[in-house]
Amino acid sequence: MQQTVKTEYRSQIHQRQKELMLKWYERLDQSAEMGNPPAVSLMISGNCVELLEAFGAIPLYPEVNALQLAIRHQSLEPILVAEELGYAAENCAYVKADIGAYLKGITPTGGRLPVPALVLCNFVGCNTYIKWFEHVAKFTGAPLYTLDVPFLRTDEPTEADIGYVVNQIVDLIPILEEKTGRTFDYDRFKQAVACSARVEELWSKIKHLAKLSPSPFDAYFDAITFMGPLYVYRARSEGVEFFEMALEEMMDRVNRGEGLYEQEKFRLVIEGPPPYPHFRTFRDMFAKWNATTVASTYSTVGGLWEFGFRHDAKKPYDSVALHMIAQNVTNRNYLQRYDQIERYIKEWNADGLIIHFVKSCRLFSAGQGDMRDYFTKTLGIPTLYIESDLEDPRYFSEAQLRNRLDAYFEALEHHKLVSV
Amino acid sequence: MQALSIDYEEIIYDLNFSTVRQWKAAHLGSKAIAYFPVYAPVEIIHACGMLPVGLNGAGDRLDIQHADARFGSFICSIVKTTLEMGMTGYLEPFDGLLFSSICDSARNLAFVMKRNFPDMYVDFLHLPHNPQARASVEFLRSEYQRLKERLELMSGRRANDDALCRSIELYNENRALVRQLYTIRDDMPQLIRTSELYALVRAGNFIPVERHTELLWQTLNGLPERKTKPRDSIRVVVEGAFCEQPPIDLIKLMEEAGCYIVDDDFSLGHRWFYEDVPADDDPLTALAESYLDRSVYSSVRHDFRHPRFKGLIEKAHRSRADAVIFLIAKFCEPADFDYVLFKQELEKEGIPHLLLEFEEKSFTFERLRTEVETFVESLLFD
Amino acid sequence: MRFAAGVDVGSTQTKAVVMEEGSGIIARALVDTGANVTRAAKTAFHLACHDARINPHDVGYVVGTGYGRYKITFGNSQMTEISCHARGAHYIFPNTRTVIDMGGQDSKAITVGESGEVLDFVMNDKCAAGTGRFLSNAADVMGIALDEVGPLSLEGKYPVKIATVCTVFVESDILSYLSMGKRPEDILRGVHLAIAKRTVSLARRVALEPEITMTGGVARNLGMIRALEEILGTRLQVSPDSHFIGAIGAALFALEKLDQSFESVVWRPTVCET
Amino acid sequence: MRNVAGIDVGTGFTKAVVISSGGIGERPTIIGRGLSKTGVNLEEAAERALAGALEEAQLESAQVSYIATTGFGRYSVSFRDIQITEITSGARAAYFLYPQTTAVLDIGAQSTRAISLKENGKVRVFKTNDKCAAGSGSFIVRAAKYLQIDINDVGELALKATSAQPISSVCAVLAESEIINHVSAGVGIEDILRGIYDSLADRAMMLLKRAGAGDEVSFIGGVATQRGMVKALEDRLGTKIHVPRHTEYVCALGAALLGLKRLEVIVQPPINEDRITSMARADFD
Repeated sequence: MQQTVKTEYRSQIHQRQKELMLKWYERLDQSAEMGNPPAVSLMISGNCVELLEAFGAIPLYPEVNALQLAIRHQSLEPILVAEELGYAAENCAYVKADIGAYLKGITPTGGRLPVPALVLCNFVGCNTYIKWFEHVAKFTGAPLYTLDVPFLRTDEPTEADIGYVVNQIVDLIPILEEKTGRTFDYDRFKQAVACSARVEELWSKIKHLAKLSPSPFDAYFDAITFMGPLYVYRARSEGVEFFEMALEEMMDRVNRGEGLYEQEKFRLVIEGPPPYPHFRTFRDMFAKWNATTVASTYSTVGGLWEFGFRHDAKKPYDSVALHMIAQNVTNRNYLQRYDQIERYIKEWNADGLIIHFVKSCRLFSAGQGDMRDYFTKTLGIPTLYIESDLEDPRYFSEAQLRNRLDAYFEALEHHKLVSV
Repeated sequence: MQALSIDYEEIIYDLNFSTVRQWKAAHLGSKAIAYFPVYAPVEIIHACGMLPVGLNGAGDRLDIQHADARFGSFICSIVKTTLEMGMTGYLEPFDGLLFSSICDSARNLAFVMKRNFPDMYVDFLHLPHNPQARASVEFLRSEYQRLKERLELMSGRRANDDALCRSIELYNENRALVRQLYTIRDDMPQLIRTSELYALVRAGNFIPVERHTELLWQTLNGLPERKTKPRDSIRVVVEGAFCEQPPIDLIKLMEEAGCYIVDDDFSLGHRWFYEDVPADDDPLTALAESYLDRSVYSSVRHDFRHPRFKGLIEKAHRSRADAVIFLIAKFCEPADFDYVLFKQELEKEGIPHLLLEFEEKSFTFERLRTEVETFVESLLFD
Repeated sequence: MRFAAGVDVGSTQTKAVVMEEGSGIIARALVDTGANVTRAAKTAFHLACHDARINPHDVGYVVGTGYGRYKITFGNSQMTEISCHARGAHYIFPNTRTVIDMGGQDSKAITVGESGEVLDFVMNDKCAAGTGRFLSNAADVMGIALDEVGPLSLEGKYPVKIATVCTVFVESDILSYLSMGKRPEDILRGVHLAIAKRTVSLARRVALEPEITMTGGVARNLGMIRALEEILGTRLQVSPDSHFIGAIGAALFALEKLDQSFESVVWRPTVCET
Repeated sequence: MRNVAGIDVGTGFTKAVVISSGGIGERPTIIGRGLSKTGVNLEEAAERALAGALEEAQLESAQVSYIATTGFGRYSVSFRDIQITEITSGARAAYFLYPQTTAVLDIGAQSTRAISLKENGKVRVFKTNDKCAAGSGSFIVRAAKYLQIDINDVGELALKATSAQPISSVCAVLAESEIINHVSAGVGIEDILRGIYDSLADRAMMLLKRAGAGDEVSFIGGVATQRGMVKALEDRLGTKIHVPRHTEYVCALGAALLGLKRLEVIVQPPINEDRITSMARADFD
């Protein structure tokens, strides 16, 4: 009795997403060839891609390259190269894959990647970013600038926090002008911020559709599809067009009552990054039980918009600063993440929470046991804690994960029966 | 003044924080603030009439029974023992906990502590990672100001500029003495063993600065009377244990195996300025500027104007070291990352190095002993 | 008369239990798993049927559980050992709220609801540290039979401190204690305490409410039970059938399938995993 | 002519080697070997191993001028003159046996070590893998036990593999579950064993690379007797490796050689009395 599980749907937006990402890699290849457009390394987390757009510069996201390598089962080789250099087993495998791939000339598409005009470390919560970009700068010889964003240690950002970041953005403008050879175009900056605001509005609407049952998409596994365009093209018209198309497609599905399965049995919230090297296998473990993710913290690494924040073309500097300080999951403090998940569970009407611990990332994972404690013991939410990695294929134990997920769903099923 | 019979090891591994309890008993109504490594503005705490106490983990004296459930695999020991101390009541003498932006694990710990101990004042300082920004001094000053106001509220005592300057001067004197002891050890390592110096300096985390300064003077004054013959040992710089502290037996083991440790970054929290903090102008600005411009480098302080690997090479040359030993806490990601660049630079300079991993809670060191002895053998028999 | 069976294929041993509707457990069998998992499952099942004096064909429903459950070719469906341990423990001790299971390669803690359902669970990860294997290794190194280490450990008055949790490295820890002249009972007491601490630390992730039932192969070790009780500060329920509890739970699920008037709790068709 | 003994007190067995210095400029020669089970009394084990070696060398114990110990029990032998770590002594022996050696790989029951050598045979860099037993010989011992194969046959069997099955687990104990899966999936035992060797060899290669080792590799330690492992390593290196015939005695031999060096220093009047007496350890060259 082979049960065929339909694990995902394919449609227009998936096609369009592929085209857009390919185009991005083509532009990077072009940049490597001619230095035009200039490329600037940037981190996904709370990124300020709007600022690069004001210089006509293209963002070079090392995480995107790393995860692309992992999804294509190409991450182990560069990781081993990095470990030979002395990186520790427990060091972030994104960094190892990225450094190893650079040294070996491996790229996800086979095209070239440019040496960045500037390695711009937007420090947004993740201390590993600082090391990562320091190492990238050392190995590539590219200049380095750290844009230091104060961690959100208070409920709201302080005046001093915003002033400090805005001040650094102003400092950064002449540096970017010098390194990219382009002048800062304030109008384009405002335009970029306006584009972002529009994309954020559309993306937020899509995320809210997952409140419906059945949800038209998976807010963890399918959200990955949106992330490329969201970070690379947010501040451009391509981004707006993509998300308009996406919202339309999702609305169509909603109108037809289409979910991922004939019957959506479980609605989940997932915390933590996905295991990219075994992405499909992992997804299938959920599909087997007709489980849909309705919200995820990972999809808010680049920005948290479903609770209402938008960039503001009237206050481009302040809103870019605010976004970096307070409106992305990585720079928000741990307890604010608990609140975020709690809201997801209540407002998105979820049955349970899956916490995916990844060995590479302490920002996400340090303290997830306490998070588990809070959700199970204080709130009584059925919570499952599992471990693997986002980039290193060696830390994925299929049999163990399957066992845990099966047991979790068995219990959840029972739980649902009992509560009915 | 009491004679040199103080058991420093007892002070630094005392889970009951007797020294803190004694101080509080002698200063009724006064508060103690514990700070997590590495760079804490102890002067501000002191100026508010409070006792700043360095949290250094629990060594091997506490079994982790609860904290493993909260912080899973791949997390360093000090994060877990700090939480464990809280969950087993050992942090009772403290009225507040202070963390700063040193690493992701410590940062998440700050907020986990906040949730689990809602009655405790827990704060988190963001120390700037971009010292070249014009606004960084002003930002850090505002951060110190925010802390000061909070502490003043707790202590009911204003820390005016005079009080701050007095505290700065006290700590300046203390740090100058520690620097002097370090210099003497560098010149004549036979006079003061590192395990002794280590315990003496680390004890400063647990006792009032005024008292610690007396003890430093006492040791310093006693050194000329010591008659110890130099041993045939290699001179090493130890790098990487700036936060979680190695067991003192491991330091002794390294010495027994034939190492003179001539510079180290142990207990950095207590001696992190390499120059006096100017105490004349606006003291909070002086402290902020000093963090940005006069503080000792470590893997958790970022200043790309002065790369850390250059700092290590300078340190090795300055102390005429034969080798560098990396002593890195298990799962300390900042130190693990730095090791890669350090290693490359050392190899360029032809300086031998060895990587050792420790946990504060370790108590048997057979494997490490073999490695250190082999390393010493490989240098001595050259 | 209708019969149902549960087969629990563990990493070291395979257990089978046959139940008869209305009368409970009528037979048990236990074999070493060995290299051929499918054969071990079949052997255990047939032995149990033989013991019950029934024809295997008379068994109306078989639920497989345990590590090798997908390799059971004759079973009707599978359940995870987590669901089965909760169910089995609840059957034997209805007041059970927490199950601590210590097997050969893994340990788990399960919070159990009033009807025997799983509310929450945790398992050890990726490393055999602190599992039953740790004990059998210690026994090997010391040249003491496995079923003697528990009782002997109870005589230890000055337990040694065990530095490692690695099942392989503990060998050299033990050897060096032996060479230091430490008494075997003190070493074993240290080993038991080390495992107990690790297990309790794992179990604290769930609510850990009494009554606590201990299951799995290690539950036969009195030294381990005492060590756990000491650290938990509470008594443990232990059944003489402790190592059969997974199979009993599986058989209980199978019984439900016999009679559809029972609410089907979980029903999964057999899925070929390979 | 002087006789020097090296005693390697290991966790399982204690090995002793007696060498004779030969004439000036001549290579020392091995004149006796002895073996004993270590057990709990390390000193006694060392005495028994040494007695065996002396018997083979037809010497009285008084005819041995110097005794160097190595291995985990090196400090437990009260009649030693000096103790040396097994890394230093293993490297020295490999260099003695194969002077062209640039790297020594030592895989024992519980640890794997890679040592790169300088041109004169001194240890340059060494890397050890002893956090977890995953990369060590006990991995094979366990697999053999589980698959019910004599440990001595494992190496040969693996050579017959046609399609090696990868082992991904990081824990030597949990790897057994993977082996179970392979077995029940009908994978041949040879292919499983080869997979285990591949996994070990990959870990060893990583250590060799991290130690910056050259191409001339000498392979010592208990696992070096297993041809399957030798083959897996040679495949990866693309070149032959040196395996000493009596690999279990290598560290004892190295200790003896270093002891001899030390003896040569002592018999000449020390240049600096102070230095020698105050030294924590001796200068061998």
